[in-house]
Amino acid sequence: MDPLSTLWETFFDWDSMREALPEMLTVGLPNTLILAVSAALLGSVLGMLLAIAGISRTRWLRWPARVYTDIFRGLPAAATILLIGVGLAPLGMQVWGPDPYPLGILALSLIAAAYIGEIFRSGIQSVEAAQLEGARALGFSWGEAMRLVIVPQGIRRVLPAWVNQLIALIKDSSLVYFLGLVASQRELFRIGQDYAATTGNESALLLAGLFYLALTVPLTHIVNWIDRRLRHGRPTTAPDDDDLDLALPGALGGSQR
Amino acid sequence: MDPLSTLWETFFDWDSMREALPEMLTVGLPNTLILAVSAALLGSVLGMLLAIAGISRTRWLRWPARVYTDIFRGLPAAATILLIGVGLAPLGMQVWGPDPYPLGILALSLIAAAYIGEIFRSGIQSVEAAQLEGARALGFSWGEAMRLVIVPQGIRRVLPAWVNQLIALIKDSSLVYFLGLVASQRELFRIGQDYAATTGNESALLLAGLFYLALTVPLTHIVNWIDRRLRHGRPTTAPDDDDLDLALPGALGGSQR
Amino acid sequence: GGGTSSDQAANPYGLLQPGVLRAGTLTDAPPNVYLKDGRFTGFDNDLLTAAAAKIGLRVEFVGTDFSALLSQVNNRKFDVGSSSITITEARRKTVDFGNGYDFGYFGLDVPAGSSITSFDQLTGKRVVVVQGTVQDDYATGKQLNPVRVPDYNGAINQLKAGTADAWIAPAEIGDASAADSNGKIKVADRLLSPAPTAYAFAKGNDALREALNKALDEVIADGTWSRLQAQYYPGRPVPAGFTPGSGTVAIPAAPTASASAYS
Amino acid sequence: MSIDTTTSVSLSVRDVHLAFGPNRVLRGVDLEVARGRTACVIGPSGSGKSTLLRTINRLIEPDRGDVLLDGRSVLRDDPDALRQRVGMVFQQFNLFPHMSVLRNITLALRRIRRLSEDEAVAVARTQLELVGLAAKADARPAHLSGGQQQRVAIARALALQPQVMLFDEATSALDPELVKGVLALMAELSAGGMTMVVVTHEMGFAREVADSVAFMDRGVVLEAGEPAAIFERAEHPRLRRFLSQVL
Amino acid sequence: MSIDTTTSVSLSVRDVHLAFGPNRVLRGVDLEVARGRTACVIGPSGSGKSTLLRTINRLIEPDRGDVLLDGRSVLRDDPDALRQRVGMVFQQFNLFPHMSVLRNITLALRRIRRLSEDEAVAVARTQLELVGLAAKADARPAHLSGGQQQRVAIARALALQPQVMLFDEATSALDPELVKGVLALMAELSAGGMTMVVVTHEMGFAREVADSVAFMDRGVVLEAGEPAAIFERAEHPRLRRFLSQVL
Ligand SMILES: Nc1ncnc2c1ncn2[C@@H]1O[C@H](COP(=O)(O)OP(=O)(O)OP(=O)(O)O)[C@@H](O)[C@H]1O
Ligand SMILES: Nc1ncnc2c1ncn2[C@@H]1O[C@H](COP(=O)(O)OP(=O)(O)OP(=O)(O)O)[C@@H](O)[C@H]1O
Ligand SMILES: [Mg+2]
Ligand SMILES: [Mg+2]
Repeated sequence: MDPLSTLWETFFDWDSMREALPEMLTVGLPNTLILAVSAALLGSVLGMLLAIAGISRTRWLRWPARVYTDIFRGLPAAATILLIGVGLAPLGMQVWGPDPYPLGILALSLIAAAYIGEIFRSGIQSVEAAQLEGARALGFSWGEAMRLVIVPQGIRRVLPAWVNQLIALIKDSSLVYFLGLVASQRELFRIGQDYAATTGNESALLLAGLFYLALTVPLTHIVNWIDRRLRHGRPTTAPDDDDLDLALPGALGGSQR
Repeated sequence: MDPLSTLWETFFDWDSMREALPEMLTVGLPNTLILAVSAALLGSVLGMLLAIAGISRTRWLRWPARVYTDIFRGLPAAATILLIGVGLAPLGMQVWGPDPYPLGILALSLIAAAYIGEIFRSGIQSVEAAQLEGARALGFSWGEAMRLVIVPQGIRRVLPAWVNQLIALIKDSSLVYFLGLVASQRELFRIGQDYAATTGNESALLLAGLFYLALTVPLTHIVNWIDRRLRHGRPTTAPDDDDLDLALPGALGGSQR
Repeated sequence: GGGTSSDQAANPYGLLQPGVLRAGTLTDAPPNVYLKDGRFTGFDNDLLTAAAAKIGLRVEFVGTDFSALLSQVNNRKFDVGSSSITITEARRKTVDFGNGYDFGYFGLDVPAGSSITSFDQLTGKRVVVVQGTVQDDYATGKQLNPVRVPDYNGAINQLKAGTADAWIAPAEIGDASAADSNGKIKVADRLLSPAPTAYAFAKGNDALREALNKALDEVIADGTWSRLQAQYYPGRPVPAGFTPGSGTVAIPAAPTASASAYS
Repeated sequence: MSIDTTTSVSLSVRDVHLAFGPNRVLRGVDLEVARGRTACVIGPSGSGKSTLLRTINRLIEPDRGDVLLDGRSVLRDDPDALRQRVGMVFQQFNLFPHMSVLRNITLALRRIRRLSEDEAVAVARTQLELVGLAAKADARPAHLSGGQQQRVAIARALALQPQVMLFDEATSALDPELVKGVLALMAELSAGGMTMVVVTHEMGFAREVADSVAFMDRGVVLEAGEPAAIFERAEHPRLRRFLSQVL
Repeated sequence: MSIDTTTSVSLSVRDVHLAFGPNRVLRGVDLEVARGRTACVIGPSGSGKSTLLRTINRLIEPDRGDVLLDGRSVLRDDPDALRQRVGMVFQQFNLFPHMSVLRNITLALRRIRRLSEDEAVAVARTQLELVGLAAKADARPAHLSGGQQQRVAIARALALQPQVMLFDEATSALDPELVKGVLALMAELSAGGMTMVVVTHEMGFAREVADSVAFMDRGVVLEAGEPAAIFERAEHPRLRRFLSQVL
């Protein structure tokens, strides 16, 4: 057998994929979604709080946010998940039994929050000081000005980077595996990995990748679409002039050079 | 024994840590640095190209960038590394022998570029169109205007998010393991994991985490410091007034409310 | 790789590097395969080193993840896979196996206060296994719906935290873990593993496979196999039905006596 | 515009000092504006006019000195409550680029004045009508001309019906017709009892609109008085030189 | 300023049309400026003045019509080369906020004019001196007053010694003294052979500076001619109404 066809078989063996498909659809996909969606929600909310704390002038907010971010971003995800999963397991056992998901989601959220916090912070800090002045001169409190004027502008600027983190989260959801999963709790990657381990063929892993793509590509494009809509106010038929080399957002209409 | 001391033993066993320390220092640290630094450089350069292509008005640049980003961000890192590591192995074998580092660095860079590209893109797109007009009116070509005026402003806005990705990269460097490492090629996480496996407790893993912190925390603070310097032009003694609740960058001096 | 006759002569086994046997293994699965003091060791790896020496090859070990091991063997990134790989039908589709060289006992570890005393009592219990191991195969085959963890530490953590009722471990690991647990974990039962383990080769790499099979018989005959058994599995008897290698060589007696625990 | 004259207030700025680092921008500014009156502040570029306006509504806290509304120091009050009474139009407009023109105006009406959506939109449309921009209600600020942006900024501030208005170069981007319009609007507001401080470098405008004029130079008010006195009988040589340059 | 008169050029705008979506902003604009002369464009807010300037240096491509320098269409040339000959001062200044004032000016000198660092700094300092901002060379634009920013924008454009200058409300944030200063500067430039188009709503300024005046309304030039003719003998009723509002 020539090397190329061996390679092909290793990653693109349709039979292996077909075999793994039903389990991925019925078990892996829902589990990945549960983990990723809950952690994305919780992580984004926590991330926003961290971002706000991180730009506060009160060092009693700024420093804890900094330390939190440094630690949860710096430690290997596996170690964090283990620390939380093992450390809080006795507590978790009493509250919801041996299910590793609640603690797994908690750990994933705490990690994601550290990253998302930095993304939001960079967006918010990039909004001109004049905007805050404008809002405060109208009589808005600092909090309202942030919420209504600064944060919305800041977040929009970093939506693509935020999507990065959501995608990373979808993939990191496979790390709950460190807490021990029964067969029905395995998510996409784990199922792919198990097939790879039992057959020695990586096609199921690639199939998991295709599932990821089926989740992440639409996510990216939906957010990009929202992004564009927010930038331009209402749906505009974006000019697509191949002879023009510039497409900055908010660029004046007409054709520019 | 109570759960707390179990936790303590599992993660904070000084003997295990002391045992792993020399190897982490002499083998793991340099390897992690080699992998992460090379991939960070290559990934950031590729990411910049992707970002520029992604905002181009030429769909022949925009679409390939989009597809590239979607795929390399969407696939599980393990699958991408294996695909590249195994797929290009025959080629690599001829050029540099069985060393998995070159292909590992390539794969890590290609993945990182997809993420970094989106981060840079969001930063660049957040720069007002008026800035491009200002630069082009002076006679700068589109490329020069981007390079000298738009990109520098855009990148500065997303430096914290970029640091996110560098940190992720330091940690993802452990994935080259999938390509097969001889003992002297192992990086921090692998060494921690191996000690954890042979000693039966996770302390060495936590030690690897501490090494990560020792890399990522200074990185974060150096970049934040550069960020602040760039924002304000020259070093200013940042006011740290606890009774004030606002610290937007570029905010007017004096004390604001 | 080219196919000129001089190549053939210099590199009769079609190795990546003539004279060097590149073996894919794991770094974190003692006592079978692991890394200690910067050296790859464990029963399987030491045996492989001895066998390779018989045909004039130096072994270079590389550690990887089990899920990535066999595919890289098949793609000839590694000449051989050595990681207590149990021969299964599914894996035969990807790689070829040499002759079996080892067997295993399962140990059943339970928390100190547990009422479980044998493998028969596991139905309906939360049983933990390390993913992809023979124990995993066994538990899954028995419809035990096991909790899978990535490594032994994960399993021990589960028992200690009380999130699992029992752990099916390789007997030696189970014993050691119970001994190290300050009385929190005890060994409840033992069982002989059904399938032998073997080295994996790329499909069609028959020259190497057959050469190593022959070398394996030699290291069994010269007592290396028995010595390594005694070194890594002290006190573990060889079960009656098991014959390592081609089955045509006699096994010299192990240097130490067998323990009665294995009944 | 229906501002109750009983709510109109007087404004005093007393010896206000402010430095940006080593740059002493305000060096003891005094300014008195009686209830319902309009004071114009003129002076060279960089003399501290915009900075003075910012200290009045406490966007910047003065290093020293005091600002009084009806004799009561604002420095001890809640700054948010203060700013709800003191409207401001910025030299650079500071419109919110991510909102339509209409929402730029309704945002504060709804969130601060607590009007319903419908009420807020009605008020905003009235204001836009007043500045001749009813047609641009749904546009984003970036799609407006300079003068249109300035008018939105004026409409946004006036919609909140403040007691005191601070205009920073409120007509710098407006053509003569619009300047006339804004002038008429301000006369009306002033008649309605609103107290105003207007920074301007258009002397014709100052002469028309002001009840009093203050001339600032390098962070101090060099001379202040009735427009006639300032423009025709200026005493300070610096002011005379300044006025001699008017086209 | 040492602009060689032999390099001065004439400017013609011919029947330029431009629409932003449904909004037809320019609807057939014609404008002629002879070599070394200054044309002022006046007109109500939103009439398309800024947009017209942008089409002249091709920041926006017209939908129809042509722009000629010395009778040669610019639409067929390299736009970058064109813009090196045509300087522009924006209504909103468009300074680069991440650079010091000095670097705002030296950037193009070094990268486009290919001056050495030292030469560029020398030229920039001379220009800053000219607009009275030598002391602010190291400040960031955000730390400048409105008038200071505008002067930096003027200095930045002039430092490149273009053949044609487009000023969009070049004095809107300047006090009367500075306006006089800019006027003097422009007279000098004009004497040096520079061709200029100045959008302004200060009629006094237009009268002083212009060799010819064009009145724009709703995307067309309604009337154009000598300043005296326009300001004293305006024919079009719309222009008369417009001028009647000047304070
Ligand atoms: N990017 C844009 N997208 C859509 N419409 C625009 C855009 N820029 C300007 N306009 C519209 O074009 C018209 C002319 O704008 P322009 O800026 O040329 O006016 P102007 O004559 O310079 O006015 P002003 O004196 O107020 O600066 C205005 O109605 C404006 O709303
Ligand atoms: N945020 C700041 N940091 C440092 N200096 C500043 C800042 N803002 C303003 N300044 C300086 O303070 C001085 C006064 O500025 P201000 O904006 O009050 O002037 P102004 O009188 O409004 O001028 P203009 O008529 O040009 O708008 C100027 O020299 C300016 O450079
Ligand atoms: Mg000002
Ligand atoms: Mg304009």
